[in-house]
Amino acid sequence: MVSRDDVLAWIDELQKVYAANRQYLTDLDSAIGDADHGINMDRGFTTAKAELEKTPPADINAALKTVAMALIRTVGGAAGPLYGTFFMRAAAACANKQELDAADVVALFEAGLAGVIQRGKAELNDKTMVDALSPALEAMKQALQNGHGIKEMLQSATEAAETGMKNTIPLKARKGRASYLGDRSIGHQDPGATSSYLMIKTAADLWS
Amino acid sequence: MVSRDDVLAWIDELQKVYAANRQYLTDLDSAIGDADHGINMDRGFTTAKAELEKTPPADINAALKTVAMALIRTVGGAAGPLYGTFFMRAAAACANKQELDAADVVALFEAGLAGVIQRGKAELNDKTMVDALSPALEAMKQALQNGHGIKEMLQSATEAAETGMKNTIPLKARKGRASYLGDRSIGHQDPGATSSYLMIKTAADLWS
Amino acid sequence: MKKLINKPEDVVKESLAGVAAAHADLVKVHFDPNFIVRADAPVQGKVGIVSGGGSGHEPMHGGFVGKGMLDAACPGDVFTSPTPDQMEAATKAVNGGAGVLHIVKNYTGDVMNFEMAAELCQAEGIEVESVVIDDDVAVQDSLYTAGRRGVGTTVLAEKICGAAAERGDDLKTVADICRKVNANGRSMGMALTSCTVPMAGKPTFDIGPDEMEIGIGIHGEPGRERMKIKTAKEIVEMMGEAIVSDLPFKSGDQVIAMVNGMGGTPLIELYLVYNELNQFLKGKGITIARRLVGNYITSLEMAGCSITLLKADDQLLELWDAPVHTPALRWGV
Amino acid sequence: MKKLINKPEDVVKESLAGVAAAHADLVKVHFDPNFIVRADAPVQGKVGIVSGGGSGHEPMHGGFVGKGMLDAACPGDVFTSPTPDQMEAATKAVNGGAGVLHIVKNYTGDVMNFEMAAELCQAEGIEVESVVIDDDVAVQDSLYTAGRRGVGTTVLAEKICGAAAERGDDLKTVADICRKVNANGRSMGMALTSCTVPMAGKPTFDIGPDEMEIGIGIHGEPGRERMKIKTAKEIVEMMGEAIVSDLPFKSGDQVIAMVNGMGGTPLIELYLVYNELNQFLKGKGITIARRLVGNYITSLEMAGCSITLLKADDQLLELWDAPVHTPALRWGV
Ligand SMILES: Nc1ncnc2c1ncn2[C@@H]1O[C@H](COP(=O)(O)OP(=O)(O)O)[C@@H](O)[C@H]1O
Ligand SMILES: Nc1ncnc2c1ncn2[C@@H]1O[C@H](COP(=O)(O)OP(=O)(O)O)[C@@H](O)[C@H]1O
Ligand SMILES: [Mg+2]
Ligand SMILES: [Mg+2]
Ligand SMILES: [Mg+2]
Ligand SMILES: [Mg+2]
Repeated sequence: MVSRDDVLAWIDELQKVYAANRQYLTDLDSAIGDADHGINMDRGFTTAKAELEKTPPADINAALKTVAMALIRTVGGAAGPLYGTFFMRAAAACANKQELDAADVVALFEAGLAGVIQRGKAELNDKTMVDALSPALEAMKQALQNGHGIKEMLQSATEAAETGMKNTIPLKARKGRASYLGDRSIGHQDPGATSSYLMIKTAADLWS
Repeated sequence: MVSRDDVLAWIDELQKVYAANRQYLTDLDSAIGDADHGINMDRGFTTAKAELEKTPPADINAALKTVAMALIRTVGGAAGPLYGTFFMRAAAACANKQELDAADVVALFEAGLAGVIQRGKAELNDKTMVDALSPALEAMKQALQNGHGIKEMLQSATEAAETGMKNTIPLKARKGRASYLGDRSIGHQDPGATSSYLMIKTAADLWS
Repeated sequence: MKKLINKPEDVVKESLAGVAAAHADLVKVHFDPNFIVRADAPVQGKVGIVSGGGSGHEPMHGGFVGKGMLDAACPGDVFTSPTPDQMEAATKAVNGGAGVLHIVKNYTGDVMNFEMAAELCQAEGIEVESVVIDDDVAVQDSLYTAGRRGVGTTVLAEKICGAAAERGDDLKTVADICRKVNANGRSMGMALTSCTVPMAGKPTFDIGPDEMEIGIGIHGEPGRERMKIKTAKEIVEMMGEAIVSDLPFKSGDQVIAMVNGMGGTPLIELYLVYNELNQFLKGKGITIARRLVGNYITSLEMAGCSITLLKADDQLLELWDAPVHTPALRWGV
Repeated sequence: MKKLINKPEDVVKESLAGVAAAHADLVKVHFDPNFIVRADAPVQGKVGIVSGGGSGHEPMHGGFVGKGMLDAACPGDVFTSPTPDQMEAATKAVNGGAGVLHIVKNYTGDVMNFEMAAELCQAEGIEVESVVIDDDVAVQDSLYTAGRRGVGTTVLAEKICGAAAERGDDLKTVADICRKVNANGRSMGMALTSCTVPMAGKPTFDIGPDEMEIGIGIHGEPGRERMKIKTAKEIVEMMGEAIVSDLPFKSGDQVIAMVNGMGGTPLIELYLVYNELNQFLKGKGITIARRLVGNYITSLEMAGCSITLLKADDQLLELWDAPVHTPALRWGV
């Protein structure tokens, strides 16, 4: 089961992960974007963590909402509304839950991804974060059906996200800034897919 | 005696001299000015020559006036009004003369220099064309007093102008663009003094 | 990096403080969240117009806030979309009860952040319409991509919609006029040098001493083609053909033309470019009815220019000529 | 050299053609000799105001021709004084019978060429007064040298004298006001990069990637000091002290302030500089009553800025506020 504290630990760890990958994500973005994705994610999760510390949230829903608002307010660009919407919808999916079981975790990610797709209108293989999130969700659903626990479920999601992330390399971008590059976007890994992979991997490392 | 044709030959030759020294004068100006003196003199005398060819002047006065107007209209900067005034005053000094004797030649240069000084308000050792013109005039006057002919007179004037030109090297500029440089103007030969020396030397080479 | 700044992270804030100090008669600047509003906002009964985008394009948008143009501008960090809280606060600050138009340049980030802001405002009962400007002919348009970028036409749209709002048009009408401007406006840009984002500290792209980038975006995004530098005449013909053939503009058309500097190109060159554009359009039978020549939508200190043409009918010309009084654009007042 | 031009020798002519095409409602451009006049020149009974100087400083002076400012501007080649025939023709074209004021920047070439033009005009019975602007505190003043250069105060003098002439002041009064502006105005400039004169084809001076030149002239003439680049705050304090201590400006003084870009510095930085200037002057008890922030007297594409302060009394402020309608400066109309 995933408790409020597990969610807080996740955000806490995500802040460290994005700080550590700030340069890596920015370098990926400099190849096909505007060289700020790592800076954006670092800023967003640093704020999210600080807000959560300033006003400890009553429950999971409140925690995720706080993260959403922090990302929306401080990230900007494409990633701000996308991840902001992800957490806003995820929060709604957890309303009134003190703990999440495996099905709730799937519901959380499913709602989040639906928000990303509604906001960004990207389809699979547009070379965006959807290319990591979507296979991850599929893997979770499969694992849930197979009766796996949260840990295994998130581990297969992480593997699927990593594959999806790597699969963005040969793709030509059709959404976001990278799409202006046309064919020149081919051969580079999408920064948003990478930050999404890290998000799922971090959950897999912490939750069980 | 100096005839109208001698004056025309002088202008003709000056055009060649300034064309040949275009880069040299410009390089001198680039050290302490704005790198255009050679360009300016070349443009001015090319126009003067063309105008004289288009409308052949009736006499010396008309020839010098045409040169004055050409320089005023096309040289610009400091050299335009200064040399323009030189030729305008020189023309006035030759009014109604079909030929110039040694004393007339002195009068021509004396009037011209007076115009330059009135226009530019430079004194000796301000590091300007006056530093070449003024000793040259003194030398002419001396030669005239000593009963020398035009040729010898202009030869001593040339020597005096050359010495005056070289003497500008250690001077600190107090007039014109070079004066903004203060001490940084020291150690460079003044471009205007150099073009003035060339003007006198060319007369000395042609007139007798 | 050589800039007249203190710390790179303070550039936007300190520059806004300068705007506040310089133009207190025209605008008020709010910090945290950052936005610039007309000094007399909200104007009761008038449709409010809010725009915004990354900083580094000055005078756009802050320089266009004032009577007859924008009610508010939301500046993001340099070349970074502002966030929904800025737009929400700005929208509330200018809402005079007749609804608010968001004029958005078509960049994924800008579009999504404005969309969230619009949802937040609508949730609070403020009527919001959004129009996305996508006029850059350098970018291939397609339903399956992010589409064309929003560039120079934004300036013209803000002026014209501002006039419509000022005379009392309702929200739907102002939004329709904005869509009409977008439908009839086309732009293209080129660069001779790169710009340097203060936080990045180094030029956005490398370019050789004899090269230019044609079809560049206003954030230093690569353009259609990198090529050897050409004469102003050839450059204008190249960009002019791309623009004219796209709408297409036709013989007999009247246009509002903008020759816009990217920030580092001097006015003497922009007028020279305008001269070439004027000749070029004359040759096509197209008449320049109104024009702007200068720096209006820039990319920091980039050298280069863009050309915008807006096919204009009497309605648009009348709105163009209406009084405007902002820090960067002023006439009739 | 990267510029939006055709042939270097045609830059001035073709740029003037652009001005003519863009601003036919405001000005007429004459070629051979080159000068720009108000569309309604000569204005009968009004004192005419003529200025001029090398090109490359746009919008100065051509951008300041129009109602309430200059009657004519004479553009020379880039960074080269115009010639007396231009000034003579311009003076005749704007003479409405009340005499003509020549506003001249203090450079040997400009001064002497305007002097010759004045003599030519006076010989033909036109009353001409000349005022030489010499406001650059970076240059040591002395009776025995060419004196200080004329820079930013020229812009303010042209605006203020234009207003005086427009309201009907006579030649002596307008000239006296011009002298008063010059006596109360002080400027200083700095550069981060060099400019490139089109005909020269290479930068006027070399400067390291971490250096700046303080006290530079508007033609790239060397300044007071070459030093490592500093923050905007330090730069403003350095230039501010030099300017304030020179007049001196004192606590309680009101000023018209101009933060001027040299051509290649973006507006976002100029507003940041204005913010620093505002703070700096506040600390000295000096109030900015009016201001200009933007590119007004430039050095082609040079990056950098200059600061001009003019101590202003009610008379000067009233003239400053009077309507002006030119390509580059417009209010009240
Ligand atoms: N329409 C979209 N839908 C989903 N993801 C998108 C979309 N547009 C962009 N992205 C993601 O956003 C990432 C870029 O984020 P970021 O660099 O922070 O924003 P910006 O591009 O505004 O600078 C891309 O790598 C991509 O994964
Ligand atoms: N006030 C002056 N009196 C006499 N000669 C001067 C004066 N000012 C400048 N000069 C001369 O003019 C020369 C520069 O001429 P030029 O380069 O053509 O003009 P500019 O300095 O306007 O570019 C100087 O080398 C100097 O000899
Ligand atoms: Mg990015
Ligand atoms: Mg020179
Ligand atoms: Mg010169
Ligand atoms: Mg970004």
